Amino acid sequence: MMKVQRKSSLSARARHSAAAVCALALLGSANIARASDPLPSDPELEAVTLSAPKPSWVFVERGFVVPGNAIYDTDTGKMLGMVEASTLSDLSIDPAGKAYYVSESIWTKGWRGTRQDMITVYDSATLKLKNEIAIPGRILIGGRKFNFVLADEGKTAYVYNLDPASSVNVVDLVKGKFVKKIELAGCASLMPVTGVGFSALCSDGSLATVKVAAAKPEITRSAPFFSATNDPIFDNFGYDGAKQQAVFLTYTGQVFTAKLGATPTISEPFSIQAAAGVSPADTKPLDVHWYPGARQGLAYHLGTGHAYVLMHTGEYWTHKEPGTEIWDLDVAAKKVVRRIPLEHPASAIAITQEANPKLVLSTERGEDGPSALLILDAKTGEQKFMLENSGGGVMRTLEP
Amino acid sequence: MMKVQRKSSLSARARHSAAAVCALALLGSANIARASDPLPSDPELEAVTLSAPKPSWVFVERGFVVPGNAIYDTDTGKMLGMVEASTLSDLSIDPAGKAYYVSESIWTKGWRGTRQDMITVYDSATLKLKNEIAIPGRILIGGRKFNFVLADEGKTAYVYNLDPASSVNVVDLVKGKFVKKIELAGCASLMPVTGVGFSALCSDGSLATVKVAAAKPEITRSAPFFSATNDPIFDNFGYDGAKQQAVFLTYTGQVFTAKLGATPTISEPFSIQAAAGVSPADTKPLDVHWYPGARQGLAYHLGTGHAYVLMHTGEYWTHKEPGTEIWDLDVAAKKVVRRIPLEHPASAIAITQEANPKLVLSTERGEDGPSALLILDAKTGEQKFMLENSGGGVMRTLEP
Amino acid sequence: MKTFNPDAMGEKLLRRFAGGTSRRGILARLGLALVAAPVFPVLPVSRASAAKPDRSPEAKTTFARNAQSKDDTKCDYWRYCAIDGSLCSCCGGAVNRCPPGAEHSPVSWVGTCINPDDGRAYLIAYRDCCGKAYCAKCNCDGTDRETQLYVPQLNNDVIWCFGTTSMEYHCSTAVLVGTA
Amino acid sequence: MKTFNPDAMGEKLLRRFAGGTSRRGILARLGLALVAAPVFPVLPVSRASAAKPDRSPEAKTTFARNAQSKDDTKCDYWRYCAIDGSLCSCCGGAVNRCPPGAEHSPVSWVGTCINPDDGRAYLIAYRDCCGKAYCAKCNCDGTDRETQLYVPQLNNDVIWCFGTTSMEYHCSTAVLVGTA
Repeated sequence: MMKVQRKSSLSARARHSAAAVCALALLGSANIARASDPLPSDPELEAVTLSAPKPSWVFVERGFVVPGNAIYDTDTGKMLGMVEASTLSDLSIDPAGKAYYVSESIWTKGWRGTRQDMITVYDSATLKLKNEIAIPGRILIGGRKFNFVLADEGKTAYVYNLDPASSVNVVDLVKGKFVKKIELAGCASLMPVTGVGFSALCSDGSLATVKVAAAKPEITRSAPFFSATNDPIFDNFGYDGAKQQAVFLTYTGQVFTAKLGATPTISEPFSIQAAAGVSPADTKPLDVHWYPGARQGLAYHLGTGHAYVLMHTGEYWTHKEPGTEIWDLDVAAKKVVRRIPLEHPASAIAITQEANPKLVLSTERGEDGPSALLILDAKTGEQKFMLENSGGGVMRTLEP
Repeated sequence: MMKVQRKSSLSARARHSAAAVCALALLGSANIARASDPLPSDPELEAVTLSAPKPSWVFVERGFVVPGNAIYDTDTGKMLGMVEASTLSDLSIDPAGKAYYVSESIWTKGWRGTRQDMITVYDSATLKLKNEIAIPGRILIGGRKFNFVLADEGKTAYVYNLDPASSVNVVDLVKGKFVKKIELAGCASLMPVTGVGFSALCSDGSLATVKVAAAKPEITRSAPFFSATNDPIFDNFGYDGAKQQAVFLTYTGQVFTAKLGATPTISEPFSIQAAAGVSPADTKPLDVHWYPGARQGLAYHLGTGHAYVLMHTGEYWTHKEPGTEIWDLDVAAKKVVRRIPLEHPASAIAITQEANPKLVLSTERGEDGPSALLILDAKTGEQKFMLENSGGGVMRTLEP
Repeated sequence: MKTFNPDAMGEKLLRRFAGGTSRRGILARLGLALVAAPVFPVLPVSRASAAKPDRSPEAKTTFARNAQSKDDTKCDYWRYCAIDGSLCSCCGGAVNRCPPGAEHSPVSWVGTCINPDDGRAYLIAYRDCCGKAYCAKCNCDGTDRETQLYVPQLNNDVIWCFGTTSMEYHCSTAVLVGTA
Repeated sequence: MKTFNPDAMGEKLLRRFAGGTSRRGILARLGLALVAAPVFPVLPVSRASAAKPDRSPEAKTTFARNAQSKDDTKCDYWRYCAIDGSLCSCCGGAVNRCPPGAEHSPVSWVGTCINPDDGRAYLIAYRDCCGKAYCAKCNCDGTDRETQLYVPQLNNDVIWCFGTTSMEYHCSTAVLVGTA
């Protein structure tokens, strides 16, 4: 740990700059010595190393055909590196900052051969492979934030599986060992619950809570509070591990907050459209309203309790449509405090958990291609960077 | 063989059409019986099967990030299927029409693990995996026609390797076994030579010929006839296995013909530009000329001895530039008989070996994206199909 | 008036693709250990899921109002109201048939689409063709009545290649099962 | 006037990257069996290759005439006259340094590029960074004096990841070796 921390105290950018300064200095002295001297040979350099993950970083799943999680620093707009990953894998960030975990499925011969499911562990400083933890299986879907989640301060991982029975694999990350499989019929999207295990959303409209430690895991379900087929909750919702709270958003724009625990409590919903002073949406196809949507349509800032939601106009059942506006919702106040129009529609939104947060958007079309990364100041909506050819799928940021 | 031939006598398109007719018939009779009857359920259908490869088909390497060889019928403009393949693999077509061979390298864990080099054998009717023939290694490059070639009527395969020593792996396709490795220092791009083995182009400007059967393979070299560093021969050249002839084209547009054999003979070169009545090109960067170029810039029609060459204007060292014109060169007559201007620049060209051949071009920009497949009548230059989102790397056609 | 009933849909699908084989048989084919309930986990939707929303032909979605029945290589073909991925009909297969070398998944997600010719709602099984690399042609994403991961048989992002030799996703078909 | 001499380039590269280790050492590191001649196969160019064309600064290519020396994340940066692939400087690395987790190939293809500031020709080693998936950012393809597969050390399409733990291609660097 100490070693990693020391390495990480000098960030990649700083090293890079230091090297550049050094090279310039060499060049400078060479020029002083004799103006006509040729450029010196480059020194042999080790690969760049990184600091521990920072709140200003965003991890972008690059997509289905070019996998991997590209790391960008929202302070500089630069790509810092990439956490290697297979297609349809999921990333989690070690809260201690020492490792990145990738839950993935790899066949021994590309598209054929023997399937190997594992959690692959990378050192956060070198991004080198540290370990592979075999697991019995996992869902192949990608683009979801809650299929691979860490609990117990990063000591435990829950990996969702669908084969096509649904279950959760419990993994001890300290020992690097699969622990057990918990059947979880009809539920998905895992929220760690401190001292209990995890909760999940279910097809009967309830929230299931699973006590993991019990010899035979106990599953309890809340009363149904939403319709999984008529007005579903987006499975990329907002989750605050520290406060043990989740913010759920439905296709029509109903917002629920859930206080997690052994017996969770779920609030009455309110309409995000009503919170913005416009007409609440419904499920009738022929009506046109503002609707939430996109693949990752909600970014939740834990410090302020604001949810930033991608919204578009249209009819019902357009829940994958990219957003043309960001609505900044103060969840506790039930008030949309700002609407940020977007020049290019966005299919995913994330937020850095900084005191002055930045929004990161995967937009549908930049100047140069179909997918750019847009970095905005969350408070002002001001554009800080537009990174061409850098967009992708789900984006993750470091949480406190 | 008989079974495959019988299956293949009913092509995929014919089966598809037959099924469609059948479905319509069912629907028709239902309509007659009672107009208000709902549509019948679909029958359970096996996967489509294919006929043996036809001269009208083209096999398109899809590219670096989305591998596989897409099969298109140039008669219909339809995709027929795909021969599975890893990144940087090479395809060869069994001249007997029974199999497709893919020379490929696969790691056991995606980008890591144990490397496995093999020739993967697919049944040409079902496109199902038939066999894997392990080989000791192969070059990782892709986009080349002469790194994996079949000889002895499809009984033998030669696989080029660079590790970084260069060598050729000889494989017995009948027995499904690697036979031996032949060191081949400083040469590459393999042309099967009947009853001898193969020839290859060398960095000293010679043509090497390798007698494969000998206990210690004998390598002889022709006198140097081109400059490998100053005016290189494009390694995607023209080759006629039946006539044992190759057509070589250099960066400046010099055309050589080689009569292959134990002692090959190489013609005096002529300039393709002079053959078109324009000024011959040279190697001086500041001069502007018509130059040949692109990744697969020459398509050779065996029946007529015409070479179709992608040409562009520019300076020297622009040999990867896509072509803006196709020059139809009668090689024996040393005469460019037609110049076909292209609306979109093309990075690769292939030709079907039909009596009325069709040119297939991978163009840089279609309506919808960066890479479309253009199918032209080779005689008239008339556009037959423009297939969006279908272009790629090297293209191969069936040879007689 | 027809309403949406995932359980009935599931029963039809079972009849359609399980054929004569028992649920147990399918599970065995899928290589699953038979553990506890639910025995057939493709149908996790509880009968308790109460809401039966109006999904009649009268409540047509944007997709349904603009759908056509002539060209099954286009995203607006009526059966594709909830498809996600490459159309097998563009990849050497057909609307209900895998391209050469690909394998039809025995289970699938489903949709309810309205045929523009007769105005009826039909149950469509979006059976993935598996065991080949992504076809990447004619990519469509219909979202009529498409829901989230906790109702996987109505979610079109899941790779539905269960019980196939390889789980590599190639393309998707839209098999007509019957009236919804 | 400097002329192009692949053999001399090769010697420099050997000195540059082999360092104190012998040729034998490098070969061992590459995991190659030591078989017959040529002992170091990175240099298959025979000294017999006669032509010494004019590659002096006076005969500048289009690339060289338009090259800049300020921004190494752009394709027209002077060192990239014969690069092919993603620039490591756009991927978390630098012009001469691998991004985190990638491994520098000890051998490479080479180019001779002209620095616009001093007009000199320099030998550039395009050392691939390996062991990670394709970076796919800032893709460039310089072709000055780039030749074909039978001169592999002057061909920029070959995956130059020899002697690395994994041969997966991530991005390419442009390491300044010395004057050409």
